[in-house]
Amino acid sequence: MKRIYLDHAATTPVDPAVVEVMVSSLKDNFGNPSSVYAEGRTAKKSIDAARAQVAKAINADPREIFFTASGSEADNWAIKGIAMKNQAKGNHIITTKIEHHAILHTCQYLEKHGFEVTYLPVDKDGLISLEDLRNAIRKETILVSIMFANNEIGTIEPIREIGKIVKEKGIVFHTDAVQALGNIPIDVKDLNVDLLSVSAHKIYGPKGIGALYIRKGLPIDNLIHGGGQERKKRAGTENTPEIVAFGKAAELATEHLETNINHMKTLRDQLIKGVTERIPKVRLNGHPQKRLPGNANFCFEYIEGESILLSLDIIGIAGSSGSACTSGSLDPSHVLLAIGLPAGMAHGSLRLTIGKSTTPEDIDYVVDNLVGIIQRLRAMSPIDAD
Amino acid sequence: MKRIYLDHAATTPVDPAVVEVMVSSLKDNFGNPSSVYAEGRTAKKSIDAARAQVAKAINADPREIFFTASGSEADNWAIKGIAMKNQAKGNHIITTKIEHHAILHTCQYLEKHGFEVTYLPVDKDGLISLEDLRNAIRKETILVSIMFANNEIGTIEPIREIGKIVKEKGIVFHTDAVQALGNIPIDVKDLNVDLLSVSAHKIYGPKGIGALYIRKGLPIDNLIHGGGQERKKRAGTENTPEIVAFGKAAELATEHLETNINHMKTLRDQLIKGVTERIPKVRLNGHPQKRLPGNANFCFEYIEGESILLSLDIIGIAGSSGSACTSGSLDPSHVLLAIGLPAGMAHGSLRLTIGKSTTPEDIDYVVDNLVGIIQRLRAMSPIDAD
Amino acid sequence: MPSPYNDIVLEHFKNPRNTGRIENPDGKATEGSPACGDMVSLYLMVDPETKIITDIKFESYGCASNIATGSIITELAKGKTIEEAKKITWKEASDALGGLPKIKAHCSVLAVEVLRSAILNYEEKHGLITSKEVTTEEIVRKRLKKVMNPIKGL
Ligand SMILES: Cc1ncc(COP(=O)(O)O)c(C=O)c1O
Ligand SMILES: Cc1ncc(COP(=O)(O)O)c(C=O)c1O
Ligand code: FES
Ligand code: FES
Repeated sequence: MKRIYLDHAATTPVDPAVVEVMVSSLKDNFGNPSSVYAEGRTAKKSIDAARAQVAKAINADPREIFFTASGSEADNWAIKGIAMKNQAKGNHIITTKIEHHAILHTCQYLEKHGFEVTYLPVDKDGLISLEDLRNAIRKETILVSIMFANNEIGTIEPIREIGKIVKEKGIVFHTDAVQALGNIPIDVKDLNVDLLSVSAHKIYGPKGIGALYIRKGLPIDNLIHGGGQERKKRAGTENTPEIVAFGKAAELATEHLETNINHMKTLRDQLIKGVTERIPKVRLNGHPQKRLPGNANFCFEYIEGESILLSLDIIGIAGSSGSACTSGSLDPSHVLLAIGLPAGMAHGSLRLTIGKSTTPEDIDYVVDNLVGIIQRLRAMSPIDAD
Repeated sequence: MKRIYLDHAATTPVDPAVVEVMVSSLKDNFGNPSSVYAEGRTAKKSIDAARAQVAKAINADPREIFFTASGSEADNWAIKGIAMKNQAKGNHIITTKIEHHAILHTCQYLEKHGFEVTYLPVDKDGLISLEDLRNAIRKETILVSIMFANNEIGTIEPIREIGKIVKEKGIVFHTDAVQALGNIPIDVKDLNVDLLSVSAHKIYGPKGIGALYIRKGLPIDNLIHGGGQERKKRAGTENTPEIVAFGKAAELATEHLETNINHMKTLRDQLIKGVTERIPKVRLNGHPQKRLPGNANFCFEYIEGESILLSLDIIGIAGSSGSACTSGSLDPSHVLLAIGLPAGMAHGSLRLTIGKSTTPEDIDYVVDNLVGIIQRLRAMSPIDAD
Repeated sequence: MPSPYNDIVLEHFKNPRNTGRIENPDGKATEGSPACGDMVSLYLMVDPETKIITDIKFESYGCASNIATGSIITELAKGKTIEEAKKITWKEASDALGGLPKIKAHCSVLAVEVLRSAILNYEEKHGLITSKEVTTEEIVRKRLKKVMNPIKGL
């Protein structure tokens, strides 16, 4: 059965060109990059090239890019590294209610260890208010962490404006740009950010490799202590094949950014139009305009997300749901709750995220089938549709 | 030029069979293992299989294996996770002077945050004394971390005996087994260890993937917070291809353990015999018997390690040195200092570590050439050879 | 850094010029770097009339760039008057090698220091220094400090 993959926000297939550089590094470039002999030097060189590619994707200096094993590690490092470094200055952190768990759970952990955290609310479209941000800043505030774009509902936050406010107060500003990379132009020089997290597997690179941008000169504690790798900031023998692969993926993402964005936007709008026109009682979650080019997130009244997902999976369509029923938690999505959906609705979301190889026919197929699936599930629902 | 790689303790080439499973996972198994649809389920399944393979290599239950991005991350997690979890109980940690930097620098970091650390000395062969250990234990001691085998001089510590002492006192025991895996039989059930770190790239697996064994039921804080991966203990989208590759490497290591050990031991002894018989004023570092099967570590009087390394590199031989001259630090090796070498000597070490594809001819070639290199360098040395 | 060392450095490492010892030298000195524990010795022959360095040799207990900078410094100094040779800087030595890795800058400082010390030793022995400055511990420390930290931040 042909499968249609519409969960690019969860992870992306690895680009064949990326697989190629990765495999060749895996086979022929196994030296320890910290070693002085030939094998080590070759590895070191390929890492430097990849660092430059990733730097270019966000307009940073290569010396500001530090490879990590994931977006989650980059997030943990940014939050804990700044918190621990600035403990003497203050103990207050500002973030939002709609961050990825890598940020939220890290903040909650710090709350157990003497830090105070303000979780900014968002409006019904998922945007934070700059006014709220200004009011939340205290003299003990040492860090503001606000995501670039939300992974569930796709809303894009006003990062430049946030950066300006935070910078004026002399506070460190981190943004989780894991969903933004490859989907929105990113220019760290323009954005007033001090720290920015990215992850390769969202841009057709492999899983298990990410990076933290650290503005030159910013003091931050290490998260992983040990050897002198990554200019003494992140220990562990360098993951050469994945670093090289991330570099290639970043290069491709930069090169094709505009084409990809236009492609995704067209299909996303086709999908949103099809679903909202042909299915009644559906709600589009997230900001109508300020949203990721590939993200569509719907709530279908009276039915539950997991049932939709499974129905789609059976006919070959991979999507995802705010309801984390099967992934170990029964809580409704914290993001959907934050935009004001009642808990009932927050269980019923469907997220479809488009990628560079999605076709208009894929979208037609999905819409056609979704109409029937929703009808069938609603017919079974005890909740009255009137 | 043919190259002879004798730095297997730094990293190993990836086994072709491992490359194969990794590439196929990379190409055909990109789903997010936490997703409910088919792609996700396939990925999840392959991860479970790999977890069982790694578990088997150390006789653990698969549910006791938690994948990390490196041996360094596993070390950091063990130390910080136990320290933070048990802060209320006590603030004292015992380790040794010869640990890998992933342990030492983590402990030093904790010292800045209210913990006290005892660094046990070692004797001239690199062994700790059980008596010292017993004397170091206090009522505030919450963790003992002692490496299984040393990465520089190859000395193997009496882990079972240490475990027994530590267990009697009800203290948590961690061992860094990164150098031990694939080189010494490991049975966590027999060893009385609570936590054990391993890394794939030392056993012909890829870089950037490791694991922490956590004894069932042992309370430990997370190091990387976020999503619910690894049974909520270690966040970050699972690195499926590398996990699968680690599984395969662990399987091969388990299967061929005895053959590999015998092969390495034979060549190591050939190397040690050749060098010590044909080159005057040479010292073998590390324990003469209780040492890793592939490890040979020498000090040549009157000459410096980097010059030997570079001379070897020029004729196609890759080795390593306790002198970290070019790797960003000028300090003499902390391990060589700990076994009592004067700082001058501690600069002059040469570590050659044998792997499964090393041949007797390789060893002959190395010994023959080393004789000349040492002669030439000694002729240039201002230090009088009398 | 593609390789820690460029081809010029490697060439001087493989085929160091002027290695060895001069018996009964006009001037000689040994310097060590506390940064890394390496050592280098240098021997001079000087023409009493012209003050030109006519022969120069060095010995090294050190890293590859210690050997290479020892080699280049002897090449740079040979044929120069002692006054000219005193003016050779670590930067010139490093540049003559096409540059050294940052962490290796002190190796060229060490080479320059040993040359200057050997010249000083010659001048002392030949009564060219009237008021000999007593080498106090402070002076040694000051000299060593430079060796450790030529361009800041080793
Ligand atoms: C004893 C020991 N511990 C820890 C490590 C770190 O492992 P990794 O390189 O996977 O971070 C190494 C090797 O580098 C090691 O030899
Ligand atoms: C917004 C956001 N932050 C962080 C992450 C974590 O990235 P990784 O899976 O590389 O740990 C993700 C994706 O999983 C994400 O969407
Ligand atoms: S009835 Fe199954 S998750 Fe609620
Ligand atoms: S590292 Fe010491 S002289 Fe080069």
